[in-house]
Amino acid sequence: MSVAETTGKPAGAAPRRGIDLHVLGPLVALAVLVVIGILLNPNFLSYANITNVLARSAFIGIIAVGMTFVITAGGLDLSVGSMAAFIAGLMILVMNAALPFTGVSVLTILIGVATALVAGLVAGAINGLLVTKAGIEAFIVTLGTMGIYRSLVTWLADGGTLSLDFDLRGLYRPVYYDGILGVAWPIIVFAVVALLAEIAMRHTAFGRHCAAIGSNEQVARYSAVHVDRARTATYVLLGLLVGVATIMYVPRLGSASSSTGVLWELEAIAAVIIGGTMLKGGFGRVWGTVVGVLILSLIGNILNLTDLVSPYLNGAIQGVIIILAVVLQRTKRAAR
Amino acid sequence: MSVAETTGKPAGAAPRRGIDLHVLGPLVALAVLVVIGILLNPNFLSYANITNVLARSAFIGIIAVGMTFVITAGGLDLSVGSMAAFIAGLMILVMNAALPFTGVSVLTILIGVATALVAGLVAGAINGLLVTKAGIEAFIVTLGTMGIYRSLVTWLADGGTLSLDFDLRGLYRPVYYDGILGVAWPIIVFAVVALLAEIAMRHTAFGRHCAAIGSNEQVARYSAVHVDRARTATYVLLGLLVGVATIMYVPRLGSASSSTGVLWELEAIAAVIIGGTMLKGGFGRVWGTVVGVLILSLIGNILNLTDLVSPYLNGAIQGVIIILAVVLQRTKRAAR
Amino acid sequence: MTDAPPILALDAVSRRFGPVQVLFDVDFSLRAGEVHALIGENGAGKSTTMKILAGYLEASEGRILLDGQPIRFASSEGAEDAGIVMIHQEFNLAEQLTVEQNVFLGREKRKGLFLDHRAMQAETRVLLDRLQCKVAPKARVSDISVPDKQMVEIAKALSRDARVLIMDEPTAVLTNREAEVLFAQIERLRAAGVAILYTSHKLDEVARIADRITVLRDGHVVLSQPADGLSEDAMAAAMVGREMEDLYPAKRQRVPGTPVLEVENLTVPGVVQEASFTLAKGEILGFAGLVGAGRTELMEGIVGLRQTHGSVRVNGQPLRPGSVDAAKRAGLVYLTEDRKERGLLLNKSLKDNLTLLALDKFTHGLIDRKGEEAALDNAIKEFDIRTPSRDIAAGNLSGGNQQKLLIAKTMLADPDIVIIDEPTRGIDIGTKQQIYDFIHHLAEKGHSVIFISSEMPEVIGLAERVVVMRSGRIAGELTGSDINEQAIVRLAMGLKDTPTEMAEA
Amino acid sequence: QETATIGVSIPAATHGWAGGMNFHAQEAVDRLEETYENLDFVLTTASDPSKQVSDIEDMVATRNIDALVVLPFESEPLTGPVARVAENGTWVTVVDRGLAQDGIEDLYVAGDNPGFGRVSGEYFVENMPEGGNIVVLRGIPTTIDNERVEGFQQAIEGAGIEILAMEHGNWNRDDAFTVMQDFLSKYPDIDAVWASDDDMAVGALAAIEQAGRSDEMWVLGGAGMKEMVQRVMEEDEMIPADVTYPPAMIATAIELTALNFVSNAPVSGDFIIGSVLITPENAEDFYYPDSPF
Ligand SMILES: Nc1ncnc2c1ncn2[C@@H]1O[C@H](COP(=O)(O)OP(=O)(O)OP(=O)(O)O)[C@@H](O)[C@H]1O
Ligand SMILES: Nc1ncnc2c1ncn2[C@@H]1O[C@H](COP(=O)(O)OP(=O)(O)OP(=O)(O)O)[C@@H](O)[C@H]1O
Ligand SMILES: [Mg+2]
Ligand SMILES: [Mg+2]
Repeated sequence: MSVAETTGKPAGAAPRRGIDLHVLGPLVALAVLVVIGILLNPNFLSYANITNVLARSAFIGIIAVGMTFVITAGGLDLSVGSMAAFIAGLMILVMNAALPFTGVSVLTILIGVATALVAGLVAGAINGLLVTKAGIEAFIVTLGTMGIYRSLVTWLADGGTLSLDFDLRGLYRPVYYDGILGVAWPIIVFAVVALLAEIAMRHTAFGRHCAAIGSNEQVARYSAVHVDRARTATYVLLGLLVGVATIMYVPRLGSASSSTGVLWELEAIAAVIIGGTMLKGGFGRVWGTVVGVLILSLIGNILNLTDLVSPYLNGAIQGVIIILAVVLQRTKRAAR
Repeated sequence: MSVAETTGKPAGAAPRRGIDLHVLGPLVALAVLVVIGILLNPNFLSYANITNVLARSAFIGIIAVGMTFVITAGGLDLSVGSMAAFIAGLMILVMNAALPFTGVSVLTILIGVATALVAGLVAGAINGLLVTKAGIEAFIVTLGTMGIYRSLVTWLADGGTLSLDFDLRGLYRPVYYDGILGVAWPIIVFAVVALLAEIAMRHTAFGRHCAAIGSNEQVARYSAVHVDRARTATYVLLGLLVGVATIMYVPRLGSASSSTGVLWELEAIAAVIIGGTMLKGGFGRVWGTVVGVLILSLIGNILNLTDLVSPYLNGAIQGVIIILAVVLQRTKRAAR
Repeated sequence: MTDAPPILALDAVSRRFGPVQVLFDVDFSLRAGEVHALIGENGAGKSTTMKILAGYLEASEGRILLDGQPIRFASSEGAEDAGIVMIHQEFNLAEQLTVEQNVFLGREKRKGLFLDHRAMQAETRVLLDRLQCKVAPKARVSDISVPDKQMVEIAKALSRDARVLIMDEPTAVLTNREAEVLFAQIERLRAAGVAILYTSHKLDEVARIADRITVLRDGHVVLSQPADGLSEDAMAAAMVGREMEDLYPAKRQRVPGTPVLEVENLTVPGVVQEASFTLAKGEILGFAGLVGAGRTELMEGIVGLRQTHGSVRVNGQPLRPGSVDAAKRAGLVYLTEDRKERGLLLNKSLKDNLTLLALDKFTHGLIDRKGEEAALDNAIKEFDIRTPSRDIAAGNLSGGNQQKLLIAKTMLADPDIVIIDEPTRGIDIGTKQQIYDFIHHLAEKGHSVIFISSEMPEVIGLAERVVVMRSGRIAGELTGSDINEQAIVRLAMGLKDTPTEMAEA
Repeated sequence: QETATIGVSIPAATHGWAGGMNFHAQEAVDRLEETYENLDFVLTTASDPSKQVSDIEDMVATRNIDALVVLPFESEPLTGPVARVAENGTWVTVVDRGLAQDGIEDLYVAGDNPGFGRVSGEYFVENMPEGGNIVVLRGIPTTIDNERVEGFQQAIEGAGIEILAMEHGNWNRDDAFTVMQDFLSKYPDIDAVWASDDDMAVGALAAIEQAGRSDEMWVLGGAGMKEMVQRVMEEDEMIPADVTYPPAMIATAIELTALNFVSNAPVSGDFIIGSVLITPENAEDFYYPDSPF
């Protein structure tokens, strides 16, 4: 095989260089946004603002990390926003109910935490089993459960808002607002989740199997991959992470209602795709998702920090930037 | 030398039966719903109720028919709901603006109709070109334009509601509420659109090309199909049909606001998938989509026929039925 | 005829993929009424040359001449308009569409605005009949067999009135009978003045139908001359760059070992009925039969890829049905015949593909990437996988090299028992020899092999014992000197006067 | 006695106030059904105007309603369909958001949105005699939100109060929290916040507390959520007052409508429930501990 060195124009696919630029895409978009932020408002880089943006990103971020696995394995989950609302409501109900027995104690909060994790796990398993065992399209399954959880939380709250007991809130509050060494807990949790997930995606058999299933399910099956098990696991993992996100969410305002988590699913999916994961499955990138989440949060933050545009048009600016962020990425790739 | 002579196997005969049962799936689900409706309320089959259900299915129905082509060709469009709101707003603004010159006349309404069609066409073309020429994932493009149109209509309406001039409304109103031979116009338009689309899908090269592109873009390209052109055409067609749906929608409510058409995209996509079209593309069925739309409308209607469940739980029932409707379909197929 | 001016020609064409050059100053010409065969090792650049001729790829340098005029095809459409049609090595059919829809894709017949279904159905029927292919025009392509897909592909090419027909290994998945049908069509087209470019790794075919032969080696044209006077051996030597010795390793004389795989009354609903056989340690067991005899399905049933009734025992232990992983743990793996749909992740790297089946061997909590890289080095060396770079996607390997990668992937699981289904499809003659040697050595080392092939000489040359299947049942078994073409064909076709030696075997 | 069917059509509980309104509607329906055997109710909730029109069509076509109590999602789109119901001779009660055309309804029970904004604005003028900097959290972009904000702006005109910025918090706690966090980053000097709804006030308060700027500013919410009323009652310095916009008006409307069918005294006309300022002095009168809102 003679592989000659050439200096001529690249005539076709050169994965190496192409991928490098493709990788840079989301990072460049993020950097551009940061520069814009700095130019528009000197407070943009302040400790408080950065903490705010990162901490706020944590919920969607943790969920989007889980979504990365589901999408990589060729699935989709529209129910996460409703699921988060439902779990938050359930968690509050359980903690309020436990209060007379366990008092305003860490135990009560641990009961709530356990509830959230178990509920997330179960909800994820339901989605996963309906997709794999009943063989229904993920879009339909999760559209269905999306409606179900949204209804359930409305029903639990009697149409109103479920609020955590005031004293308990005081005890639980630091989980969102405090941290160690000046880094807020949600940021720490988000970082840890993202790190573990990045490792799971790139350095474990599970991550490989997800990509294989999303790339060609048949080939995965012939390669002794437990397709149904792995696919179900992605939904369970996502459910669990929705639970984790909820654990960070509830201490923030101490309440849940039918308007909690509305459209989180779209935001999470958008973050995943902006990060370079393919919607058709087969290729996923956790750190890309993290960048995607930050891009989305920053857009909102920057729009709030300036008054250049009518607030009515915020959504339009947001839409334009989302498209541009991806154009940037794709153009870079095309230019290889 | 290899072994000669193949055994005379009837290749391709087997799928027949499987497909037949698969075909029945959505119809069975629809029939079950109709029976439930009849049992719950004797007025279910009344002329008025049937007209109501069919006429109000028309908007989503017309859009879902267009969506069938987009999805069959491997695309997706999340922007249709916002697009409908924007076009409705624009149409009202244009008609109100034309009023001083053209008066309360059919001409004014025709100007509005033309506006809607042109706007739909342009909006569809924008989506289509961003997907094909800029090579951005359809999910991101249309998520972006979804935000943009939603914002634009809010901005056009200054945060409130855009209302059609009262007198003009009187003239335009029959387009939704009247009909010929007792069949309301929206039903007629929906039927005509569905019929033409069914023919386009099954009996024209365009329909075949959509399926081929969705099935395997590379193959379509190699077979001299104008892939980009056909794919753009699906978005343009969808945009145009959103325009048509809006033309039927405006006389119903005579106004547009930022809450117009919210979540229509999900409903349209769900109808398409319930009807048996595959989300991954490659296979589309227009009549299935029509059945899917009717199923979704009937669920809402039936829930209003009874007060067995708390209205808070409507969404849950809806979710369960959507999943069940598809389970029915899948089980039938598995049983072949 | 050979003196006619060329219809289509390449003039000093080079082609690079990124920094890697795969074609070097290739000159090539096609004349009307001539069958021109292009042969070479896997990865020599045959498919690339063909794609450049048919307008699917652009040349990096050099000119393409159509009727003597330089031309640049904007796309394959331009080439098709010029009457150049190509049958791809890899299937080029939309799986969810029907046969008829595929045949007419992009060139639908219309009656007014609408499609003329009846005319298209009828014409498809005629085309398929001409190819003696029995599939229904309305059958979905995903539901038909691999050979039938190839016939549909050929029908599609025939339906376009071509001046130039380019065929990339059309017979790799065809049986002899089907190949004969194809040759008859080629004959007809040649007589009609069509220029035909043909490639195949079956050199006997090439010798039979080619008027002119060009040999590519590592992207260079090393030989181009009329077919007369070029023997198969000479072709092989020109391709490989050395003389070829015996294709098959010497048969081993050995006492059968203990049974390692016992299959009893295994039924795969709808395709295989009550199959029973055993495989001994260190044995190479051939499986022969007509296409559609159910060999593939039986093996897929054994390893847990299909629902089955009956029992499978490995080393005396019953095997858990329905689990490929359980089979793998028991030391039993299956190498699929369908590398594209079931074997490889075409858009994933070589490394990811290589280790997918045996990933647990590289996983100690985390995946050992260094170990994977080393395994890839090894596989590239051991199986002679020719790749321009280690980082390309598997789908960018040449067809034959994909097959080698698939074999390497299966072997990496280090199975005691390996079932190999049609391993030499699309493999060049030199590599075939390497694969035979490899299988031979496996058996020597005490592994057991089931070898399925529709190439009868392969089965005869390699196997110590041959099981023949016919319409989903095991028709008989042959050993030692009874293994010959006639005996296999008789069993495979169910002829009554089965040789009596059979009963004793 | 003949059975009468009363249809109630309201927007779904997509934010706190609507949730409270849903609760009161459900509660009134349950209570009246229990009390009066001859009354039958159909309660539907709609997530958009189009769905609400469909709900009303269904009530007419399949449930033969004798009266309709409707809280329009939006005025304009509901005007035509409700007018058609009225034309059939069905009793129509319109709640909160007036229809675009006068004289359709028999009974009108409503809050006063411009008044809500005005009362809020007046409170600011009164409590910021030297003027100052404020930020405003608006609701979901709708006519209601516009009316409130316009009323507010008119009330503070010329008082030297500068609105640094207005953003939509969408009557949502989370959105308000986010917007307020960013306002706090952007403006070092904020004297007060008008969150045009108590849900948003909850979010804004959390953000202010987090920034440690509780002593710099106070927050005026609105609608009379029980937690807020309680804090006013407890003389919380950050919540010096609240402005009512009672979700219970739906219950009033349903009850008044029901009276038509159970008594001989039909009640028609307009009932405007003005927005009142809740201060520590009168807070007790507005505190309903059992309501979800
Ligand atoms: N898209 C691509 N990107 C990178 N390398 C490629 C690409 N396509 C082909 N190649 C490389 O070009 C070389 C020639 O491939 P080609 O498919 O022409 O071989 P071939 O002669 O047809 O072999 P075979 O007999 O195995 O089909 C191979 O090394 C292959 O890996
Ligand atoms: N990919 C496929 N999809 C659907 N049916 C298939 C497929 N492959 C094979 N079949 C069908 O299964 C039956 C037997 O398969 P197959 O031809 O693979 O048998 P075989 O004995 O393994 O023959 P060979 O391996 O020589 O081709 C045939 O009727 C064939 O049409
Ligand atoms: Mg090749
Ligand atoms: Mg086979």
